[in-house]
Amino acid sequence: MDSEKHTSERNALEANEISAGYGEAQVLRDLSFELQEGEILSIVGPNGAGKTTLMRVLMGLIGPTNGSVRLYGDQITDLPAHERLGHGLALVSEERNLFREMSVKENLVMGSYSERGKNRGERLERVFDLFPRLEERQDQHAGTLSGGEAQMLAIGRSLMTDIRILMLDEPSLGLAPKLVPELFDKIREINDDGISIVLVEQRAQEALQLADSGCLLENGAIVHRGAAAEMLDDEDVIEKYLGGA
Amino acid sequence: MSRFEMLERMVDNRLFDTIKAHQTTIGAVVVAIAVLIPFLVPSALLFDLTLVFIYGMLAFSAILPIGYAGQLILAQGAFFGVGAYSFVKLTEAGLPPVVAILVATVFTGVVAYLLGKPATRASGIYLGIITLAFNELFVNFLELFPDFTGGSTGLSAPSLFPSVMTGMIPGDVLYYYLLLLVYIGTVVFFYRLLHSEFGWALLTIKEDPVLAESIGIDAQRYRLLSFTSAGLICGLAGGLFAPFNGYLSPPMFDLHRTIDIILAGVAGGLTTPIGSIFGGLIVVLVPEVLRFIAEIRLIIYGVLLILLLMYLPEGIGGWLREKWEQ
Amino acid sequence: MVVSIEQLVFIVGNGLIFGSILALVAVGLSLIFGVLDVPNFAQGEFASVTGFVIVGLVGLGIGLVPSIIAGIVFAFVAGVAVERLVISKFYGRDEFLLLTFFATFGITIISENVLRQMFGGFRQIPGPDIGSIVVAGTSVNLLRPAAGAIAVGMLIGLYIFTRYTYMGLAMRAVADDRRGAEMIGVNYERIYMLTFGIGAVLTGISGVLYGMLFTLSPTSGVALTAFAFTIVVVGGVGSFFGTILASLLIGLVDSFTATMVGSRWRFFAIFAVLFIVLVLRPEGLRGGST
Amino acid sequence: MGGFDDEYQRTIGMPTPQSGPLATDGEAGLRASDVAIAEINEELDEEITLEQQDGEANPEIALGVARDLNDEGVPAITGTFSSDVSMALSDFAENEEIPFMTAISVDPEIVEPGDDYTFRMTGNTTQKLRGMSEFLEQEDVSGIGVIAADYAMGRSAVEFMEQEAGDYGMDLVSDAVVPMATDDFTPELQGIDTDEIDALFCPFPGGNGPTLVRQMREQDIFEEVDIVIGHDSYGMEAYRDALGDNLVDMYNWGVDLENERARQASERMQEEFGVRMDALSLPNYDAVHMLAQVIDEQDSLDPQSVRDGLAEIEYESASGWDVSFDENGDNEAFQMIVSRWEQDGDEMRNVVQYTSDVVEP
Amino acid sequence: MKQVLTLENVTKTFGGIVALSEFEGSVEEGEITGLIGPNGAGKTTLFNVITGVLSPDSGTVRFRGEDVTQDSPHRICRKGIARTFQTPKPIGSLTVEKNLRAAYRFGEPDPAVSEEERYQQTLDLFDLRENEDVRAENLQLIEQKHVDVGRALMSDPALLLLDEIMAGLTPTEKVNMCETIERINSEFDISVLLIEHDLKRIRSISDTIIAMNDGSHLLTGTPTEVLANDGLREAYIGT
Ligand SMILES: Nc1ncnc2c1ncn2[C@@H]1O[C@H](COP(=O)(O)OP(=O)(O)OP(=O)(O)O)[C@@H](O)[C@H]1O
Ligand SMILES: Nc1ncnc2c1ncn2[C@@H]1O[C@H](COP(=O)(O)OP(=O)(O)OP(=O)(O)O)[C@@H](O)[C@H]1O
Ligand SMILES: [Mg+2]
Ligand SMILES: [Mg+2]
Repeated sequence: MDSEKHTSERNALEANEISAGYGEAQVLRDLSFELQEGEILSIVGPNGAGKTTLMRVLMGLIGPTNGSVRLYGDQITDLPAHERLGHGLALVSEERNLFREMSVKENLVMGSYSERGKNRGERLERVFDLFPRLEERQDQHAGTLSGGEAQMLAIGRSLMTDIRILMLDEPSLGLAPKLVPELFDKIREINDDGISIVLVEQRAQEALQLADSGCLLENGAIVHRGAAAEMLDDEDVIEKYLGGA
Repeated sequence: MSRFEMLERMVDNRLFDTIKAHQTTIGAVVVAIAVLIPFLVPSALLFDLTLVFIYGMLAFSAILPIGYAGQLILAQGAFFGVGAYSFVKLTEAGLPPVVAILVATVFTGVVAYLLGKPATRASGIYLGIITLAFNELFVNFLELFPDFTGGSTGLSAPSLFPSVMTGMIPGDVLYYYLLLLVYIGTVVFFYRLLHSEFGWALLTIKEDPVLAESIGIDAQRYRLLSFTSAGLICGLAGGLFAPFNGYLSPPMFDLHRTIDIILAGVAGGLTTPIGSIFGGLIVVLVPEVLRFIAEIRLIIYGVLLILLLMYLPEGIGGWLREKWEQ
Repeated sequence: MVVSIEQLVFIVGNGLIFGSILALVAVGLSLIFGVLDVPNFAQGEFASVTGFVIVGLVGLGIGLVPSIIAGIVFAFVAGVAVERLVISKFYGRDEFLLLTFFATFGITIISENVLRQMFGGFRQIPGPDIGSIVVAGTSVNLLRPAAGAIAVGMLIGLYIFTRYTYMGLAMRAVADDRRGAEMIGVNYERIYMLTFGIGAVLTGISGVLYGMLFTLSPTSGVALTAFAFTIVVVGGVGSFFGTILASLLIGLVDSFTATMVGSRWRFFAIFAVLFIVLVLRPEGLRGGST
Repeated sequence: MGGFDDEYQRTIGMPTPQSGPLATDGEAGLRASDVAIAEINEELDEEITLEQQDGEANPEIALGVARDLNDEGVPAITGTFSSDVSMALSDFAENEEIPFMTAISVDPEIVEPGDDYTFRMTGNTTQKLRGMSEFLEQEDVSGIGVIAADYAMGRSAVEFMEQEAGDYGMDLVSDAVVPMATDDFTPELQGIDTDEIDALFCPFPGGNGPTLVRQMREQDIFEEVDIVIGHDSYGMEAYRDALGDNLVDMYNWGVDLENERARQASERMQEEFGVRMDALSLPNYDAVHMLAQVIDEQDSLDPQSVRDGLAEIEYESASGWDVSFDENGDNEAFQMIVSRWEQDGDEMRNVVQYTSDVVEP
Repeated sequence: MKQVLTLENVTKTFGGIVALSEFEGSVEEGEITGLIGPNGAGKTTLFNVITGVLSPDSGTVRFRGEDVTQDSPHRICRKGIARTFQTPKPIGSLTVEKNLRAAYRFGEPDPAVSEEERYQQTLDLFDLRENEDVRAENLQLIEQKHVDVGRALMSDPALLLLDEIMAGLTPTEKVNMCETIERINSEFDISVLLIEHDLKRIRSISDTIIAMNDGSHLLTGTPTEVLANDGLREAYIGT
């Protein structure tokens, strides 16, 4: 792989004409999506556009009513979530989905479940490095963490295993201002290791600055897709989503 | 959608359209049937139909705490028994039957209140097991003090109506009308109660007690209220059941009864007060219909119970409401 | 009431043995409740069904040991079947707790009556004759302490399993947050099945011991379930040691009441204990802590 | 009030457990009544039928069945069931004015003073306990212990011994009442002082009785106590295993299975159903016989005339005692029969040891 | 100026963890006060202590001069403190209308304003008219947040506590939310205490900011003062 700019033409993740929703309510409409190997893709869009729903479909937490999902070219539409992880796809969900009755440490240990603890010590260290707060609180029940601490743990847990694609749904939610640039740096670092990243963020500006390409989701459909830098200059995007900047 | 489902839907829709179109006629027919039934059916069936009303009332002791307040109470059988036994004891002490029913109701309410006071601090499965334990203790108590309670042999209960009345109109017909009226009263009362802010408070507590408190709802007080109401309604039903049935014994108030009562609530729909009549019908008539297969009857009953839970999650009342709203 | 030394030895011994058998039922229940949130009213049925399967096989002339093995395998299969055929239909539904409580109650009715049809009434598993000893004046069948020891051994094994193996951790993780577990690669369906299977096996083993020491009847299952619920709640849901502690406590209370007050008061005493504990501590003896 | 249908049937109604915990006992009773009715019909011009429905040993269900039967116009009801069911059916009988006969329920409360429609062909608790005590007196028993199940007979036994043991020259040394579902009797058994007790009395109906017997065997009680006596359920199949080959001094009360009629009935039942009569089924055979006899003899199927016929009846039962009813409906000609378990080749048999004087209610 | 809320020496520990340590602080009547601090500083815990959800190990909470430390949450609500939660909590099974009306009926609002009047005002303020009959669980995040604040408003509080009400909103939505909060503050005369990690927003909306760290009070002042503080920059804002 090219070490300078590691985005290649190959699609790491790809969705074709996906429709999905909850019960009667349709959220995603014939949405197509692709993530190139090695890139950071930032998805922005208003509340309720369907960003989280898209993440869930990609991870296999809900099934699409229509369309297909491919991972490195392989059809995975019907693959359950736990098997997708085995193929290198991981998600930090909006709800965090922590194991509330287990300690912080146990949560992290469970993060390495799919590899049954390979390189566990090393990875723990990496997470504690990023979030020293978690090291201080490793014996506390995850359910009693503060909002921001819980967010740190959710991110930390996803870093406990070897993956190829990391999807982050609003990872900066609830984090103190000081931590946000640190988190974004870390995301950059992870990406430098060759991991492709999907980043859903309300901090659109910062996210787009970090990303290689961007994607604007509105009303369950992608209305704009392009280089991140380009989108940062787009008047329309600025006005709508970057708060007039 | 399978062809079968499509067909089913068509039938459903037509059926409900027809029903809607002739609402008043159908309503009148139902009322007429309800009034005339005593003259149309044999006495064993009339007895069962009267029992349906009792279960219809009892269903509210599941609907209110479980369906609305999210309190898993498993002591309805015992409350029912407290009402029934106190009716007998009170009439033995010389109270006129009608007064005895009222006193028995209040007494059951007091028992429920006293139990609820500590018990409602617990929730979920803990509350379930505390109340289940109370139910067992009650049955145990009946068996342990046979001199007072008749023990496992049971007690006979006096009739509610003086023989002058039963001389003119048969007792079972009187009971039928009495319970029909009481049942209608119960439904109206609870329908209104549950659609007032009382019902909202219970639903909020069920969802999140902290949230409820934060908008000014005294969660503990409402929990206790709902618990006590369950006791009251069971007590009233028990007070009416004793003279109607004429006989009481401990196993009639054990966990199986409790389950039947809650089942009446579940089958009717835990959040649809009007469903209670269907709950009563199912709980009373299904075992009756199955009687002909003696040996395997209970096995079939178990299977039906599971299927009902699987395929009618909202109960019959919920299912009807859904169709109606479509 | 004066308790002599002999009586005390008898009470404690009997109580601990009964308590450890109960612990197997209770831990099975607690495991299933903890992981799946199913208040499994059919838990005790795994004991009676396993016991009766063994009675049946022995009756067919099959040796005791193969029968026991077959019985335990049967328990596992029964557990998995219950999860697949019944419980799995309720996942994600409102009122899950209530619905599964009732559905498992339905299973109890079925199992009780199938056993009655097949075996009639009261049966005993012919335990191996490993002799007896005289303790404090009464002769004690050695099978009793042996059963207690087996129960304790199983429990320790389970504890190690849930604390220190990834599979065990995964069970706890699924219990906490199914989606979270899925996202880190846990096949939750398999965990659910396995949990039910293991829960059933633990309780099945208690059925073997129970059937050798006492008498199996189609209603033994319900009685064990009632004990187990009491224990789990007194011990605090999800608390392993709380459950064990409560089992022994209930065993002792039971034994004490039966010996000193009279068997009629057993249930009364046990439910009274439950009642008192919960009124004082609504979350159980060790509520909150694990 | 009469039935819904005013036509009365030539049918005896039987709400009897066919499911639920007493299904096994109920079934034995049903077979006995089948044998009885077949026997009767061989001699009648017009058949009498049985309408057997499942009453589940549950008073409520049994009452539902009784209501149905009443609606169908049966002129009389009988069956095998526990005391609580009999209690409920007796109330029903008095209210609906339909004769009801219990074959085996012993609770005195079932037949209340002034009852017109309730009949009991066996003895009540006191009658049975008096009869048994006569036997124990004759055997020179001085110390007696009781381990009783928690039901009418069990509780009455303790009460009776507390009050009247002295009248029969006995001393109540120890007593315990245990719930029916008990399956560990070691707490009770370890409390028994075998040195002081000559006879141990165990009123324990079906259920876990065999477990009690087995655990008594394990504790060598049979070797140390002269007489162990159980109640009529001890004649059942289930006890044979439990008793094993340790039969020393094991007695039970109940019926006389050795007389000619009982033997014949038992053989017929063996032929048709593969089981023998026992102390719970034989009285039911008698009850059906009595009702059929009355129905056939009266010229009307009206419940009232069946009742009148029963009130007058003088019947010699296969169970071993005579039957005639006092004004309440209790059997004033009851005699207690005590048998002993004996090994007879491969078989075990109940051999009558003692028949008491007539014990009035 | 009067203090609507005063916290004296409030300490709260969980086992060995000190979440609040002798916290001191106050909210001036009529103001919008911002509450900031690093993750785990104890902000949410503080809200829980004020509203009676948690009772402090020691210290006093005064509301309009009255000691409310030992009061239960529903009493505190009726006395005039309303709140929202860090994750929105609509009463899912009730419609928006019932969500709002319930708060009026269970609270102790000023009888001068009728339920209907208050209800109409709230609908308008949060643009909820279209959703009146929608069950709250079916709303989108932003709408749920509106219901949450609207509900708090319906109980007619003197003090409104908002926990990260703007988290997860788009920049535009945040601006709108800020405007709404300001209107609540000025038009309804309600003091506001608000937790927020978005410095831009908190700077523009707050009259006063309280900064806390590790469970203790760090400093109070105008937004400019506080946000310029070196200690706070070090612990919270970064460079
Ligand atoms: N579990 C669910 N059940 C029902 N509807 C849901 C569920 N989750 C989301 N929705 C609805 O689906 C639509 C899309 O929601 P989604 O969470 O995907 O949007 P989003 O773009 O992630 O928004 P946000 O920026 O608020 O996170 C919304 O209308 C939402 O109300
Ligand atoms: N029940 C509890 N048991 C143990 N520690 C707890 C408990 N509740 C809160 N804590 C700890 O107390 C500290 C304060 O938590 P709090 O939720 O108040 O933080 P916060 O300031 O709101 O943080 P954030 O900005 O991340 O939401 C945190 O470190 C948290 O882990
Ligand atoms: Mg989202
Ligand atoms: Mg917080």
